Amino acid sequence: MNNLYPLFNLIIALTAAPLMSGVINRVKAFFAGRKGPPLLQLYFDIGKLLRKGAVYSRTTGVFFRLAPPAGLVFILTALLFIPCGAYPAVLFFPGDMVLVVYLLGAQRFCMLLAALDTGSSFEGMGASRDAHFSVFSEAVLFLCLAAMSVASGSVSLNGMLFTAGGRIWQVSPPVLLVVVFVLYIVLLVENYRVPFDDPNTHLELTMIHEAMALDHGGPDIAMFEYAAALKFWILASLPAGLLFPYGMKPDFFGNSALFLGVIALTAALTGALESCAARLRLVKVPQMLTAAAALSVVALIFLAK
Amino acid sequence: MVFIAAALLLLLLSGLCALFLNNRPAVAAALCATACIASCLAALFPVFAVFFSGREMSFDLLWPAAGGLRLFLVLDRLSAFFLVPVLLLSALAALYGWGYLRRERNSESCGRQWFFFNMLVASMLAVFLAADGLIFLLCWEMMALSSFFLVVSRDEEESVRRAGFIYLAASHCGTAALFVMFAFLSAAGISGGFWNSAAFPGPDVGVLRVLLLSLGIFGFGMKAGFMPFHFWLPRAHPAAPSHVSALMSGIMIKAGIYGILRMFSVAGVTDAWCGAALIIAGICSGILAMLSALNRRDTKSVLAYSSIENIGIICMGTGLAVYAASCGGTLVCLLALSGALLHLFNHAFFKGLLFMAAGAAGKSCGSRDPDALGGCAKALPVTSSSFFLGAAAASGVPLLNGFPGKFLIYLAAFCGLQLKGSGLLLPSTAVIVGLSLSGCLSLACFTGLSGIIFLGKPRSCAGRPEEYSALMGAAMISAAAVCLFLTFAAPLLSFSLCGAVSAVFASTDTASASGLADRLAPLSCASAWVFVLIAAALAAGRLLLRRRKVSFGETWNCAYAAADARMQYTSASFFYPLSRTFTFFNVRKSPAAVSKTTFFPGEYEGYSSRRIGVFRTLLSGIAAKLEFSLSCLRWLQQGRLHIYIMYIMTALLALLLWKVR
Amino acid sequence: MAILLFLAPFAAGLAAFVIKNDRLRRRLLFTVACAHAAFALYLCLFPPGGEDYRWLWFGFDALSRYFTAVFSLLFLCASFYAVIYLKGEKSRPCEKEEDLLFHNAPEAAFTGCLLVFLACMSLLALSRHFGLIWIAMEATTLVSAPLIYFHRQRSSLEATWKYLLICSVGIALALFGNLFLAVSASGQGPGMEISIDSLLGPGVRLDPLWLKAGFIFVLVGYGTKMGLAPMHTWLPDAHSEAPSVASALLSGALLNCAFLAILRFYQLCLANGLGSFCRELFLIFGILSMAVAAVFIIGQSDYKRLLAYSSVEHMGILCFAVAVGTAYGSMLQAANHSFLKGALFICAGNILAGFRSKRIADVRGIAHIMPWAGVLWFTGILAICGMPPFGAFLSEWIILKAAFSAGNLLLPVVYLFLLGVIFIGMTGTGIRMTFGVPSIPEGGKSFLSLFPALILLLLSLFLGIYMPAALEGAVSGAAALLGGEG
Amino acid sequence: MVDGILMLLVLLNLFSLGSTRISASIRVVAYQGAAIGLVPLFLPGKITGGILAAIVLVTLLVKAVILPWFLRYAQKRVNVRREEKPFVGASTSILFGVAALGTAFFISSRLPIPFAVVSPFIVPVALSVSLTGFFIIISRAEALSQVVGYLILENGIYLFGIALLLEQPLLVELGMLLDVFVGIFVMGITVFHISREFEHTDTSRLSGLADWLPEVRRNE
Repeated sequence: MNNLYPLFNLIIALTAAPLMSGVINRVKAFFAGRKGPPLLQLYFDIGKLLRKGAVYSRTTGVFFRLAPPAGLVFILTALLFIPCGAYPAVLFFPGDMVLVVYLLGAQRFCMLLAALDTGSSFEGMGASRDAHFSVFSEAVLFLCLAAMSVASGSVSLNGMLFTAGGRIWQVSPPVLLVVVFVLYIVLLVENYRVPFDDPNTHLELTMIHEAMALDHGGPDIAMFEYAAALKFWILASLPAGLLFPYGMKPDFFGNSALFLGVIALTAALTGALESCAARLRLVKVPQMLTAAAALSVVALIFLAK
Repeated sequence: MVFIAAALLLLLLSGLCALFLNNRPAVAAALCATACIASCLAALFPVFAVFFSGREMSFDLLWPAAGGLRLFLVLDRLSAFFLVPVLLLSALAALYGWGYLRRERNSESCGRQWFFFNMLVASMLAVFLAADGLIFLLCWEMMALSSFFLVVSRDEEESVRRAGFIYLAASHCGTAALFVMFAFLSAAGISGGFWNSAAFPGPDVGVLRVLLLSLGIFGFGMKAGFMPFHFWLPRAHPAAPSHVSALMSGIMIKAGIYGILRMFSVAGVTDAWCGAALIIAGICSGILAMLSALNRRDTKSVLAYSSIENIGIICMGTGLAVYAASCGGTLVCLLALSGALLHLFNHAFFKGLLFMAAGAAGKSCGSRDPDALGGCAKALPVTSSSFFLGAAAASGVPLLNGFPGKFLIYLAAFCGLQLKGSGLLLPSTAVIVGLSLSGCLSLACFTGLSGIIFLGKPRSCAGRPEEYSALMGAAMISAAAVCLFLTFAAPLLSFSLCGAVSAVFASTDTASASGLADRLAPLSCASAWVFVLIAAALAAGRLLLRRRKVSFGETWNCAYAAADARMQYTSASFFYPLSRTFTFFNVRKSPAAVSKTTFFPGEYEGYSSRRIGVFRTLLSGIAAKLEFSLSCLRWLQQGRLHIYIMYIMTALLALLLWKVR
Repeated sequence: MAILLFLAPFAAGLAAFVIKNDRLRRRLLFTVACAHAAFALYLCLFPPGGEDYRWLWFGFDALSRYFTAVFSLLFLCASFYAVIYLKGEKSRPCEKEEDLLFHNAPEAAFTGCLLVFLACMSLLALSRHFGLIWIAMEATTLVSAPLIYFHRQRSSLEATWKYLLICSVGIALALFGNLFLAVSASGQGPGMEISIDSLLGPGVRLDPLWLKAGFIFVLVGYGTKMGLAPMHTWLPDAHSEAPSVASALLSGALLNCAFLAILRFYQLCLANGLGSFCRELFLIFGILSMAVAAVFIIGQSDYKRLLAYSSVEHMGILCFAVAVGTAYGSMLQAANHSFLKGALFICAGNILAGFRSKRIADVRGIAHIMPWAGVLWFTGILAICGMPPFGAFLSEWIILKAAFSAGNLLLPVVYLFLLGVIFIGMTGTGIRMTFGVPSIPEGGKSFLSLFPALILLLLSLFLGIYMPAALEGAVSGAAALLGGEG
Repeated sequence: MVDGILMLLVLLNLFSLGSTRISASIRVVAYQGAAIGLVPLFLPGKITGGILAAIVLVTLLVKAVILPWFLRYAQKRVNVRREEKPFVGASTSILFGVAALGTAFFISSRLPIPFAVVSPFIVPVALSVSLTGFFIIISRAEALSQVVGYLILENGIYLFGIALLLEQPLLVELGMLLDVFVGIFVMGITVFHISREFEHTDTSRLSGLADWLPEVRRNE
């Protein structure tokens, strides 16, 4: 029975992912003293969009139609390798963290090309800025993974987060906290949250994430949004996996509830950050990410000694 | 081995006939192309035999040339591993070239071009087989010479001639270093083994070994084109016709890597400094090459820089393997080197595919400047789809063959991190950072490039471009098919991969072949899984929209309905944020300011391009000083007879006073 | 009977001076050249009867057989080109000559001098007596002076004057060397003849001090004729002004004969144990010549001077080869250099006829306007720089291998560095001239005048690819005389 | 008595270096030829009678009579009087002559003659005569004086040959004499051509062919 649990975890991930954007918006509304949109708002949006038709621009070609489903598929495949708290990932093999990172890269490849296919300057601007940030964020992500693999002594994502369990903290807890902090920064960059991009701006010149989906309509935008939510879940599960209280050894439902709680906590933290902090200037973003990279290198060296 | 000898002979004969058929280009092209394809396929039989079974074939004959020329050709597992892409890509390039040169303007040089093409293929085939120093140098120089004549085939432009000269000079300096190494080895007499390996000085003879190893790395590096020796590559490859640059980027620069690996198999691996040097060179190549590739006025020079980046990745893998071998990490060494070899194998195909597609797009749309093209995807389905496939492979999208090689090197680096206290921490971290940075830069570069060339509105393509020739289409499709097949065939290659690695580092045993296979297996099934899922998602999307209303409109441009092609993002604007961040590398060459004579400034057309400043200023400085000192020395021959007689008298007196006692 | 090699061309030369009818004279030149080449080749490859041939002061050993074969083959091709060249010259209006000596048409003098030039070179190869060698060398100088002064311009007059004076001074020093040798041999008792056979005889001990001084004088003296730096100064001027036939012979054959004269003296020194002393001097002059050639080739603006400096470089390579102990490589390099330099000068002649200018800047796009000339010119340049599959690649490889076994590691590195610099200089010029948009509207498409260049290139290619046993025997026989191993 | 002739030769050397007039230096060459011609008479007689007389006669005829006559004829044809501006002044050339004598003695001190010889000064004087000839070619600008310098160089070598190696087979000695004779003639003819082409025989202005163009000429 318990080897089916990873499958259930997968289903929970697929269903609970859109909830996180609801949590973020509610926290922002709470800070702003508003009531805010319902928690299940993203579910309603996706359902509504899936029932709509589609409007395609004449300049776009085959690639524009291929990109959203391909992007979603890449993210779904990446989800298979993510362990959920006390239960292993569906699939794991040595070096699967490299595959996960490159699957995220592949999804970015499709989004960039779809943006350029429309031929609009706004989407081009979004694509160029996303390509610019991805150069640094992927390097930082790899360094964090390196630090985690040195700390946990294993070369697979499942090994690092699941099998190492609590033992990962024995090496040197303060350094691992640094790694968690850097992972959180990577989460913010990759999911275009506040310090790096403002999700609810409506001035196209400042957007990055939404700018790339300006021309998508109907089912395409649904897949786009759902892929973004899943990406948030994947990148949130990395710090969550580290912070998960392994000592308690709950049964299956307890574990998934606990894991869901930790990820909701990360989402709430992102929402709080979004209401308190403002966007960084575009030039400052690479400097911030280089600082994060430096932090992760220091952590790696300390962990390896 | 008989097949290979027959193939070589067929290539040479067909080349010579092409020379005499110069005035009938169509016949010459047909003859040479079919001869090349036939000989490549013929040579594939023995190569595949060795590739899969692993037993060696050799051919030894003492040819009575001056001073004795030993024709000693050995087809062992490392050569076989290199020869598979060589032969396959040569056949594809010949097919592509057949279509490419058919409507060439100056048809009178067509026969000559085919002669040099077949000579290039023959000499490349022979380079990977030559087991004696002199015959290796002979084929090495013939390879450089025939590729030089192909690079200079369109010699009316000054830049092409200059590129040819720099290429020939650079490859000759590299070969001079190899001359010294091989002369030293063969001065110790004819002994068995590859390049008479017995004569290579052991680790005890410190200085000599360091000198020979560095000469080898310099010589082979000049041909491979990683960072300090790359200056000729971005000029030579764009100048050559596309099927030749596909061959040069796909295979010829790999001969440099083959040479380095062969040198390590001859010299044994006990020098960590070699590994460190290769890693540093690899990282510099990877990152700096992609930085200077970002904003280029010519698609093929972007592809040339991307070749430098991929050679950088291969160097990182090899360097890590050598470093690991010298301090005992056998698993890391196996993984790193097999990653490098696999990436080398795959790079030959997807880079060949990219060059062919770029050439086809250039021929159809008339220009190769990305900012002048745009929107060709709808008009050129075959070319654009193969370019996208190549671009995806180059940026490391997991379901194509660009990814397995990098994956193994990453894995080796991560395993290197685990080995506590073996000094592998720093190189592994460096490799991880280098790989990820160059990976993302190539992702950004290729998405920008393919997006701007093929997607969006056509900027200046007069009329609807159409596919240039069916033969080129066939070549591109088969290359794309091979790329796709290689993603799934990675585990099948693991046995020969291990054979090649054991040919270089004798220590690794073939048992680890199975270990390698089961590390690559999940990759292939992940790729298969992704393909199936994408097809399903597409079908689902199509199903969803079947009953719904699908309409077509104009791209949303913030309520401005008459957006035209000029408002699209060009390559300069797409890469502006990236090049701004790495400004300390790039010297910005901004065109002359607009003259403000009239009230309304007139038409202004300029472009800004970025160069890697550091090398250019360094080299021009040295050239100026050299020129000045030479002009002073030329004073010696200033035409006055008296001074000349004085030279004789001083020479005579000096010798008499110094020597006679 | 080998003396015919000298008498036949000498007689023909004198006859050529007198013959009035041009066509008959040209046919005479060509037939004598063919006969000479055939006979020399026969003697070289299949030495008849006794190993060496002796009569009075003349002898024909392996070394002289090899050099005679090389320069007579070159003379054959050069004469073939000369016949076509002179026919072309005839059509161009050339001013009548009313001076003291050259009162008959310049062409008769030119052909006569060519034949006597061949005779003197054969005499030099034949002679065993050092005095006779000196006379033959002086004769070649005096005969080749009018060859240079064929075009009757100011600059060619200046070149002739410089050539005459520098070479005469050089040969005077060589005479001094001969006398020093006579003094060092007089220790064996009075009246000792300074001929190779008697001095190499058993039990002959020469005074080492005088022999050293003699070798220095001979090396500087004949080195001037051979074009070794710093005595090479006449070579670029003479070659850029002489007609290409003359410069082909000057650089292809005459420099080799000067080298032969030095090697004769080197044979003596080897027999008396002064081998290392001579090799050290050869090394100094070899490296110096290659360095000077490299300096002047890089920024050269006249392509005939470029070829002249390449001859200086190759003479340096010959000396370097003997210095590192491989006489075999030196002999092979001498042959390759003569054939390739002859071919290049014949191409240069055709390019000059087509483009009407000696400056490199004025010549562009030969490959498009004169296809055969362009192909031969560029292949020749690559071949002379040591590209495979031509013979120069193998000989430079043998020399490099010997440089390694000669011990210190600096020699091969300097040797390769200079070769590399010269390669870059030559190919840069070659590319600028051969490719690009042609700088003249139309050029001569005649293949006939380029045929000898093609033959010479094929000869060098043949040397590079296959070496039949007879040829191998000839080369290693010549090398054995100089104590060089195979 | 041989030492007397050698002393005379050294004096003639210094005189030829001192004078800048062409006719004077031709006269010096004639006297030197005559002196060298007489040397064999005083050598201890291994060769006597007819052969000795023949050598003396031929040498005197060629070196003292024919060549100087030809040079004087060439000087009249080219009508050049004296050196306008030699590179090295008369006094400094004499200093060079003495220096040449010094180096000649230093070199010959290192080369002991293996057999008995009539006077120890033959080698140094011969060397100094040829070094002086060398120096005249270097320091004089007129073509004719360069030919004279070359002739003096030949005289030095010829003296060395005649004095030390009289018993060498004569054919070779005379061959060398013939070559010098023809050499001077060819040089003379070239001088005629130079004078006709350039209207002057100043070789310092004869430097058109060069790889190095002084700045002023490069940009015209």
